Amino acid sequence: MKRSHSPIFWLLFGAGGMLAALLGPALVYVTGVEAGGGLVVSPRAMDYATVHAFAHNWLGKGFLFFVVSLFAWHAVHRILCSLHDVGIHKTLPVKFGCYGVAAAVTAVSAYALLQV
Amino acid sequence: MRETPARIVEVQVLRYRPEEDEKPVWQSYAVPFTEDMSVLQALQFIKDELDGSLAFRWSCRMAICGSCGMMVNGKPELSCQTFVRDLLPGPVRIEPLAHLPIEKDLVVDVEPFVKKLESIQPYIIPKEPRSLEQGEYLQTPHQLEQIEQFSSCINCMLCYAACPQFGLDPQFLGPGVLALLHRYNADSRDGGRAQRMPLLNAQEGVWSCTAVGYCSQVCPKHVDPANAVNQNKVESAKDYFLRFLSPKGGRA
Amino acid sequence: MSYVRPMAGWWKRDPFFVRYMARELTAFAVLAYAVVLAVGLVRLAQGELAYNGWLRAVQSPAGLVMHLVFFVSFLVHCTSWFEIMPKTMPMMVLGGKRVSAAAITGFGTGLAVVVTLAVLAVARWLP
Amino acid sequence: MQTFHADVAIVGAGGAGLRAAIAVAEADPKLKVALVSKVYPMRSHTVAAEGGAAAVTQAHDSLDAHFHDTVAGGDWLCEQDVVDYFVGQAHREMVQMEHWGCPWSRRDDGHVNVRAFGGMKIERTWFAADKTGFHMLHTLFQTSIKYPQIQRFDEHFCVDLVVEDGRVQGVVAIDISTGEFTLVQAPSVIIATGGAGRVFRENTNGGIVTGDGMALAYRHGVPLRDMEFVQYHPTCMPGTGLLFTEACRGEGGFMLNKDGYRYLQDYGLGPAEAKPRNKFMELGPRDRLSQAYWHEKQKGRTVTTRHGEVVHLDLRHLGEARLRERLPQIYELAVEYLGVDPAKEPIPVLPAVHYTMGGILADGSTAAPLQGLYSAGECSSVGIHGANRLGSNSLTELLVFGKVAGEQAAMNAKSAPVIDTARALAQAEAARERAQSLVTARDGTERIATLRREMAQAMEDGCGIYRSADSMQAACEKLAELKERVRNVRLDDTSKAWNTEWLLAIELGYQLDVAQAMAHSALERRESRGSHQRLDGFTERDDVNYLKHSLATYAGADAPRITYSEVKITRSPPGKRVYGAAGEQADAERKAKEAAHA
Ligand SMILES: Cc1cc2nc3c(=O)[nH]c(=O)nc-3n(C[C@H](O)[C@H](O)[C@H](O)COP(=O)(O)OP(=O)(O)OC[C@H]3O[C@@H](n4cnc5c(N)ncnc54)[C@H](O)[C@@H]3O)c2cc1C
Ligand code: SF4
Ligand code: F3S
Ligand code: FES
Repeated sequence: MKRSHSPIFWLLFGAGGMLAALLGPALVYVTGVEAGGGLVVSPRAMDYATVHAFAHNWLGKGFLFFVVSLFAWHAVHRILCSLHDVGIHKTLPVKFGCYGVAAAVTAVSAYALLQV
Repeated sequence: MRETPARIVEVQVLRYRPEEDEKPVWQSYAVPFTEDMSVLQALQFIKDELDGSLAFRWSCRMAICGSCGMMVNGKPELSCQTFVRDLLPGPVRIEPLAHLPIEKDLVVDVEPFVKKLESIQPYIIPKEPRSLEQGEYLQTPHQLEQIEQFSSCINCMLCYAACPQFGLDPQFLGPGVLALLHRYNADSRDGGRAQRMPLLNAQEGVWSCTAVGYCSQVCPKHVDPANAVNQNKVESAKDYFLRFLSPKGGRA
Repeated sequence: MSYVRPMAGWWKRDPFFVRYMARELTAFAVLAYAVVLAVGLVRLAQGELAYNGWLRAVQSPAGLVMHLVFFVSFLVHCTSWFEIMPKTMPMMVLGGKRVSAAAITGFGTGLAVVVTLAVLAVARWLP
Repeated sequence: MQTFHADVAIVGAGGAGLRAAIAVAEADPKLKVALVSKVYPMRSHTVAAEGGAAAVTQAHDSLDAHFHDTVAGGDWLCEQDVVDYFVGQAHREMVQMEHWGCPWSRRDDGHVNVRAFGGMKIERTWFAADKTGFHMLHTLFQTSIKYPQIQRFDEHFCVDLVVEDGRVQGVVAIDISTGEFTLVQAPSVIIATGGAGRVFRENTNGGIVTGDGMALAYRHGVPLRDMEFVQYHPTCMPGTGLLFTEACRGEGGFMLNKDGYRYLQDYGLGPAEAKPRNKFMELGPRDRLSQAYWHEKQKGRTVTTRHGEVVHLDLRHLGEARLRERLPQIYELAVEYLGVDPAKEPIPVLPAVHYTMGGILADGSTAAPLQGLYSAGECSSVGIHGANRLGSNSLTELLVFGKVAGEQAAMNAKSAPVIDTARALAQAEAARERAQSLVTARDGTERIATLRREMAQAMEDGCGIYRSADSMQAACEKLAELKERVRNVRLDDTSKAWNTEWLLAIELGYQLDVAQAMAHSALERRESRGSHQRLDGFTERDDVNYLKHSLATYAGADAPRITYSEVKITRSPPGKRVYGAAGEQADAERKAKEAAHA
């Protein structure tokens, strides 16, 4: 039987999934649900100054890069499987489409972070 | 000790007679119900008294031979271990195991499963040879525990009826066979891992599994095949990346 | 000779499958959220004005609703992720006893709670 | 008709058939094996064996002790030279199973563990939790996959043997999934089709245990030996007959009557002690325990339930943890099928038919008196069980004699003359026509299930734990009537693929023949020995007239002919068969005598 290349994508899927499970709810809460702050989080949390400072720092850059790109890789791998589940099978174009989105998100966020 | 039947239960059976039916049809039977009647006994009543042409497999009646799996009210079950009293008031709906080709009535095609089972080298490939005169290999209870659960598989294929990924791709080795493969790989006496790795590594090996997990839920013997499949994804991934480093992992 | 039943609509057949599909669908929220963040990063790189525009969009009613959907999806993802975790791990023995599936799930979920509280704490009492 | 040429054809892929197949493959890799089974190998009834397999293992045990337990257990109707061979090979076969991967239960030091079993003086029963047969069967099946020369014919139902020039030349089988016929030509045939317990009403056996192979050989003139000896297992589930393994008692379970009294002490098995002691009380042999139940029932000291009179198997004092570790399957069976939690309540049990001691006449090397034919396993009477089998001897028998049968068949195949294909084919065609006429005859009126039920009831009434001439005579007459009526069966199913009703009809024919051999052998044995106990003036063992094997020879529509043959006694002259304290004393006396001799 032919060796599958799934391990590459599966590892990205797993890492992103773990990150999303541990950090996801809190991040969504801070960056979206309560982006204005006041209730639980500080009103300054999503200020340009705060966020810029965070993204300027190399540790911060790394964190943001991994979160954004791994979330994307996690998600597209799962979506690819779901498409298979509903009868859209993993042909080359479908795979390119899915993984392409994650690659784009990765590239864009890397580029943006380098600019900050 | 024939007791007077308390009541009649309707049993609906999905029937398929290859020599006359284009596709399966439902047929309904009235079965007198007794308190300790299993679904298998209900079918036996139908076959003995109402309709001798109904085909289904069974033998041990004690949930160990693995013959009598079928869908009971939509769930994969061993019919000898499923009791009509738990399904009242009915009707009880019985279908052949899902995802498997129907040969006749409740009889599904087992051959592809057996072929897969044969393909995984399901026997000890000794790590170190030992003659009979040297006696048994030593194996501690702890080492035994590593395989005991996975060696309890009765090949009933309920997990195949539970696994949609098998339904979508019948080439998938599937939970039961992969559990058995793991049982040998994890055996302290076995050294055949490298020979079995290519099977795990394939798309039809562990990589078709999307961790649905229903296989383990329906397994009547607590084999936990989902665990066997998914922990081997880690093994397969290691094999994928480390094959260039270690001489053993290298074979595709 | 033998008859193969169709698979169409299989995920509606069993409540277990419905739950599985719900779990898989969280991926769309995760992807969307990743894109929202990526856009945010681009806007951040473009300067304060651009970033504030993004932030306003996030805070708009539509943005809020969207994030509420994300939030619920992430919670579903989080619980289902740790629920399946025992299946992905080799047998673990602690003190001579096999670690139960419930313990593994409990540990993972507990860890997620701790991390969540930590993030919220940082966001509340910014340095 | 498909034809297939093999060197050895094996009918039956249970423990015995699989072990034989591997033995052929290992004897000579060039030999082709056809392994025919009406179910997939792992469904064979060996799968249901729970307790374990005996082999002398501990330092303070001896082959001699296993020999004496077996011979006395069989009430001296054993072939003693064969028993000697058997106990000598047992351990080696167990180790072989271990090397093949069988997950035997272990001691902390990594060695295989052994447990106590009924009628065995010293713990020597190897076990894999309480799923020993299951693990053995799957290990054998999976190991057999290693040998490409073993060609399996799964779900092929054997309908006849091909016999030409006084030699067996092959078998004819139906491919169940298509209804087509296959002729497997082979100069050696091994029958390994298991027991015949389902001719009785309440039994521990699977639906496939219908004595097919016995009937096949019998119809070709091979006598069935010692068929009157049918074992009742004392601890079975009321209603279904499902087994609670003897290991329940080996682990320390008690048998209680309705007053909570350990009644076995009243039947020469005492004294009652708190801890299990080998060959005492609950660890007495099965025939004695089943007989004790019968007496308790007569005395009104059993508990009346919906499914008849029961006694109690009490495991409560063992505690849930130990029960779950050592008897997990028993635990589940009790909870699921009976709604009884064995850690909290005693389990209701009663005796049910379990094992057929007799079978196809075989010499010590498994050969039948028909050139080229061998038999192994429960269908075979190689002579080690005598009038009562000891628990855990039978799984070992599958291995020891499965291997012998394989080796003998391999040897025979290499020297056998060439087979005449045309004549074999003609026979196979005739067999096909006979089988198919069951489906095509449309003017019948009898239902299979009715006949089967009447047969099982007749056997239970006539050849139960205790027997009398009247009851056995009645059974014989009923069987003769049923053999008439079975010709008038009408099937609902006339299709070809998966016509299981057709197979049931053929099986019923086999069962009636085997039942007749049992009932007539029983009627003719005018003594009580082992599992054959009479109430009508023949209540004692009679070594003068009946220290003999019975042989039932097929006589077509007529009743079988019953003759007798000598029992091979080498070193254990018939003694008193006693257990408990009396047994201990008898053992000591025997030892002293042997010492004096030496
Ligand atoms: C519930 C239970 C528990 C037991 N526990 C123990 C125990 O603890 N220890 C012990 O020593 N013994 C035990 N025994 C006894 C022992 O398990 C059996 O005697 C033994 O397994 C029989 O094995 P076998 O290979 O002879 O036959 P089986 O395993 O019954 O196999 C028979 C084979 O023949 C095939 N066959 C039959 N008829 C045909 C046909 N017409 N055409 C084609 N194929 C056919 C079947 O498909 C099957 O493959 C137990 C028995 C039972 C019922
Ligand atoms: S893993 Fe469980 S469900 Fe699957 S075949 Fe084995 S026993 Fe049956
Ligand atoms: S249900 Fe199927 S997808 Fe995997 S976890 Fe079980 S094999
Ligand atoms: S009949 Fe054997 S598992 Fe149900």
